[in-house]
Amino acid sequence: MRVGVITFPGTLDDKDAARAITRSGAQAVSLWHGDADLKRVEAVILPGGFSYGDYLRAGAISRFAPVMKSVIEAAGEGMPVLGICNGFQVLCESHLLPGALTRNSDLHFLCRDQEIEITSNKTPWTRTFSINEKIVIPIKNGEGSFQCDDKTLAQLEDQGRVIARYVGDNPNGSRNLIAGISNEQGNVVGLMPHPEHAIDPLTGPSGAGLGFFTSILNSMVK
Amino acid sequence: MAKIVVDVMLKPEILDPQGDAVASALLRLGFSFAQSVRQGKRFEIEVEGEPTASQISQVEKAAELLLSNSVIETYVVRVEK
Amino acid sequence: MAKIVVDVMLKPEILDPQGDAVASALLRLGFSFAQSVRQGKRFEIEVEGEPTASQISQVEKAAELLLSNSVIETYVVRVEK
Amino acid sequence: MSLDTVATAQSSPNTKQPFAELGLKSDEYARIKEILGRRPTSSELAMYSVMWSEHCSYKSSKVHLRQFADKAPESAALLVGIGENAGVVDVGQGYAVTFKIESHNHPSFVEPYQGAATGIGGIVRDILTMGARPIAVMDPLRFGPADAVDTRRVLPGIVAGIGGYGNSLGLPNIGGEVVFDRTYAGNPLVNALCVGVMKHSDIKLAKAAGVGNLVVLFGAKTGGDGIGGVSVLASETFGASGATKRPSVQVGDPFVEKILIECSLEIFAEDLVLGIQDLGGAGLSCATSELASGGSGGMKVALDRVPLRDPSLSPEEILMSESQERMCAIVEPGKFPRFLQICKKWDVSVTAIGEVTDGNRLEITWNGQLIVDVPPRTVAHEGPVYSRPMAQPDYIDQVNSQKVNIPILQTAIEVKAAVLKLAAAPNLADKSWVTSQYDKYVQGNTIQSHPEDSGMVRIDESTHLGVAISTDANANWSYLNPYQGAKLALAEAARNIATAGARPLAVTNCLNFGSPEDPGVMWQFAETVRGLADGCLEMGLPITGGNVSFYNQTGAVAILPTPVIGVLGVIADVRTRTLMSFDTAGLDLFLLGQTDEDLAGSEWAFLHGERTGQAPAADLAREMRLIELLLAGHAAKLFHAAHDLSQGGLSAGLTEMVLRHSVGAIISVENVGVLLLSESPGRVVVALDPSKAIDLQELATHYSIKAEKIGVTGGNSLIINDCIIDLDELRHAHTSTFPRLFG
Ligand SMILES: Nc1ncnc2c1ncn2[C@@H]1O[C@H](COP(=O)(O)OP(=O)(O)O)[C@@H](O)[C@H]1O
Ligand SMILES: [Mg+2]
Repeated sequence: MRVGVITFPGTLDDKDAARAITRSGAQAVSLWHGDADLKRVEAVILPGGFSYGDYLRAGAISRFAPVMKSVIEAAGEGMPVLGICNGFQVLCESHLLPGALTRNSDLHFLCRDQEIEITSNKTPWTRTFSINEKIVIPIKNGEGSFQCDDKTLAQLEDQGRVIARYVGDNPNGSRNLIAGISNEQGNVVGLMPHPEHAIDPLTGPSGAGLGFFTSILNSMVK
Repeated sequence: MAKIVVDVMLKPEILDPQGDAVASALLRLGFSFAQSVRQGKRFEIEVEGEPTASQISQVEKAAELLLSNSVIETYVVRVEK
Repeated sequence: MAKIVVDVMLKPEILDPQGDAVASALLRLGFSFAQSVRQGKRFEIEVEGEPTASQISQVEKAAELLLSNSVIETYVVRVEK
Repeated sequence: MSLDTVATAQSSPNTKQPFAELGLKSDEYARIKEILGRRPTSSELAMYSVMWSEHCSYKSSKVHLRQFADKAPESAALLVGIGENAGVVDVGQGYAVTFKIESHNHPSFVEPYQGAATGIGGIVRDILTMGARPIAVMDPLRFGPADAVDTRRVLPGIVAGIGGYGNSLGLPNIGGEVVFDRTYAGNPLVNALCVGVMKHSDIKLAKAAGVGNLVVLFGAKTGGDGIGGVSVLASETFGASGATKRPSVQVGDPFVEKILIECSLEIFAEDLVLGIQDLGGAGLSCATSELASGGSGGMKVALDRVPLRDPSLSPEEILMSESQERMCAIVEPGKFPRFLQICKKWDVSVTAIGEVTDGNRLEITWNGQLIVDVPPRTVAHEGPVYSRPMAQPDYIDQVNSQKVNIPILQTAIEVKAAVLKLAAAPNLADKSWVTSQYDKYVQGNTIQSHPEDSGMVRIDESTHLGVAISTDANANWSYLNPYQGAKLALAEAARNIATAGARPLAVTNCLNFGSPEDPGVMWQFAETVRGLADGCLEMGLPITGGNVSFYNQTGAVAILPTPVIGVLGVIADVRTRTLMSFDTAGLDLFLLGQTDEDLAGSEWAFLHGERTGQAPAADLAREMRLIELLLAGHAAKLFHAAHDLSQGGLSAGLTEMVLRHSVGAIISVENVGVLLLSESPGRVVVALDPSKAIDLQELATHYSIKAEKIGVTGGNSLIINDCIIDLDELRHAHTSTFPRLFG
């Protein structure tokens, strides 16, 4: 299975995402922001980092990259898309996901090991988790506070589209402790914490993040 | 050269931790004038000569598309001397 | 309630990577109006009733002390309706 | 202002020039005239003044730093030594590692965020310039008193700046230091370390060779940043000469630097450059003169081709500008088209500004007119050298002869109070408030970082080869005895590597001192260098590079002598590393090393306002035996955990160990007061399975290191004899200091 990883100028965690894909048994394919060609991938990851320096708003400039046109199209046709951290921000700015990610409530960049609870395993990215499973993976961002209006929030909750929540104290002020959400179809997922940094206890707080990558493999390989 | 200014502010219902932090810092410094503080962005765009109507409508478009995020922000465009 | 606005901008000689990034993004999107873009901060301060002269001079002080960094920024205080 | 060309200079020999305002002494100015056989043009004067400044020429330190070469131990690992942008060491399997520390002290006081940010930016470019991919950063920091009002401005700004820049570059932050002392109040220290990795064949040097090859400038445009900033440190302020205002601080653009890194690495991978130099202090003056003198000497540059951010800049200012995020490369004309393509891909601006010539002069023109015509070596390497007067300051005898007058603990109540007080002391308290603002996970190779003894990164995923680095300084000891202080810092850094199971391999350093024009400071500096050079010889560790930062003082008050020593080590398999603490009960705790009554310069003395007595004498032979013991124990899989003891002694060491994984310990010792508080060097606490105690004893005997069982692990408290401290209470003391002080 071919999973694409997009590199925008300023993307940082593309190699980590590719490593995680490879570890899960799939093939990682590099995609370049300036190239609209998705190279026959079956799923796409928008990794973390500071694309365009996070200038203006995180994700605001990357959203207009040529590759995003293809991603938006493919997402509409059901291709699984995962945005991690900065990738989540790009997905929100692209309106593939509702809401926005704003400045952390304490105004500091925060890097720590974070417990999250998987609250939906209906998406192709969370399939291998059991519902309410708790895992510890890194969080690291300065603009990770998920905000949206009340109506959107109610919708997300009612439709079971909150896919992960922070456990314990709120690390960044996100509404309803939201760590990740999906679109209505469930194929597009945004996640603030970093599963690609938790694929091996040697280099991360756990190996549990690998579940996101094996999920996508399991969803595609029937 | 003239200047077109775009002010972008968070919508009132969106949490503004920066504004709140400023408000409490003001109090700590003994300044009591503020009922509330909101922090937004100000873009100063230099254009050649007097801004034309079409230029301003272009800026409006850019403000809508790029400079602000309508999910959380509002914007105002104006010409400044 | 009235509003006092403080605009804080980087001094012209200070590099503004953010403004530059916005300027190039505008160009990539086909907007050609901007000779240059500078990005600054806008503080909206709500005060009780009409702002008094003493309040405004307090805000000036706060702008100097807290809202701006005189090493790299300048500020302007004004009352807005 | 009219253009001051070489021709004008020849025809107007008596024009008055502001050499003194530029920080040059009259004899230095006279020497420039002698070198050139005429007065310098204003552009030449700008170049010489900035390159002959203390910061660039090392004119006060050179005579001392020579010892690093003279006393250098034999080292097969050293591939590139002192003198290049950074030293390079062989770490095996075809890999080479380069690392270096630099200071960005003064700018960080003026504008903490940007000062610290550009400090990271500068050291990262140094590492990149060697041909390496930067893989991690560290940040040894010093501040004024923790509760001082200005520290609340300076510390959060500096921390945010280091995070803001380093995080955006995708470099994990794997360690550093945060230390407070009133002498740093008007002069915080921001030292930044970067480490990079490459294959042996990828090493790049700063040299311009091959007639006709192009001099290529790429990266950010040139603005008026930091003009005169370098030489101003050593002199009065530089008069504003330009038409528009010049910025007083440099602003960094980490996004541009990230792009520049990726673009450069792609260019290196295709072997498109012959020589390369980053633009740091002294900007183009430095890059052109160093590249030229690193090669055959001839270079022509058309300065008007330099892309400008501020079109009003004069040629003098362009030569001195310290705008960030720029690089200068030497490229064969045939390879330039491909070079351009890669820059285009990354959206990096690039301009050929000159070429290598067959002469031995550096010639710079401005719109066709010759404004600089100099032998480049005289600018880059043949600056003035001073043997500044030095004298042992009076305080030394005074403080050395005084006793350390502090309470020594006896009762359980006193023990508990002291342990809690040390746990909460700003110098020893939990630094998560700082370190959680740094990305430690990016790149996916971080094996350990704060709060472990050293930072460790994997450099090969298939073989598990890794490197470990620690930076250390003990300014209290350096104050009492700079010679011993340097050796002790070196030993501590090496020990912090060895506790993890890595073998120390090479040393970098950043020497932070007051004014070299003060004979007392100069003596501290000379003693430090002598100590470090002797120490490195004794330990067989080569110094690969470093940095000297003088003029760190507020008014007449110099900072404590602060030599920050970084030691890099290698570990063949990172999966085997020893962690700093235990996560299970029932282990034996052993104290390795001898504890004497070393309270002088200790944290306990500091907390009682005492800086008297005599620093311990470093016993580096013993330190090396301890290191060998640690490595042998690691190889034999003896240790469950190993933790170095330093500031705060056994009290702080135990605190850090029990809190790390929330497993307590029961300690039973004699002479508890001294044992807890003393900071005798060369000590490590190890945890091991009781069945392995015998093996440890054997090793200890073999290496002649004292090993004494001091307790066992387990429970929810730290119990020291009859004193019981609940872990929650200890944690609260340890973790609440920074949030309380900094929000
Ligand atoms: N400024 C900093 N940046 C990154 N890490 C830091 C910083 N300050 C302290 N640390 C880390 O916190 C841990 C504890 O610091 P410290 O008490 O100074 O340790 P030690 O005494 O062993 O040198 C170490 O891992 C150190 O690297
Ligand atoms: Mg240590």
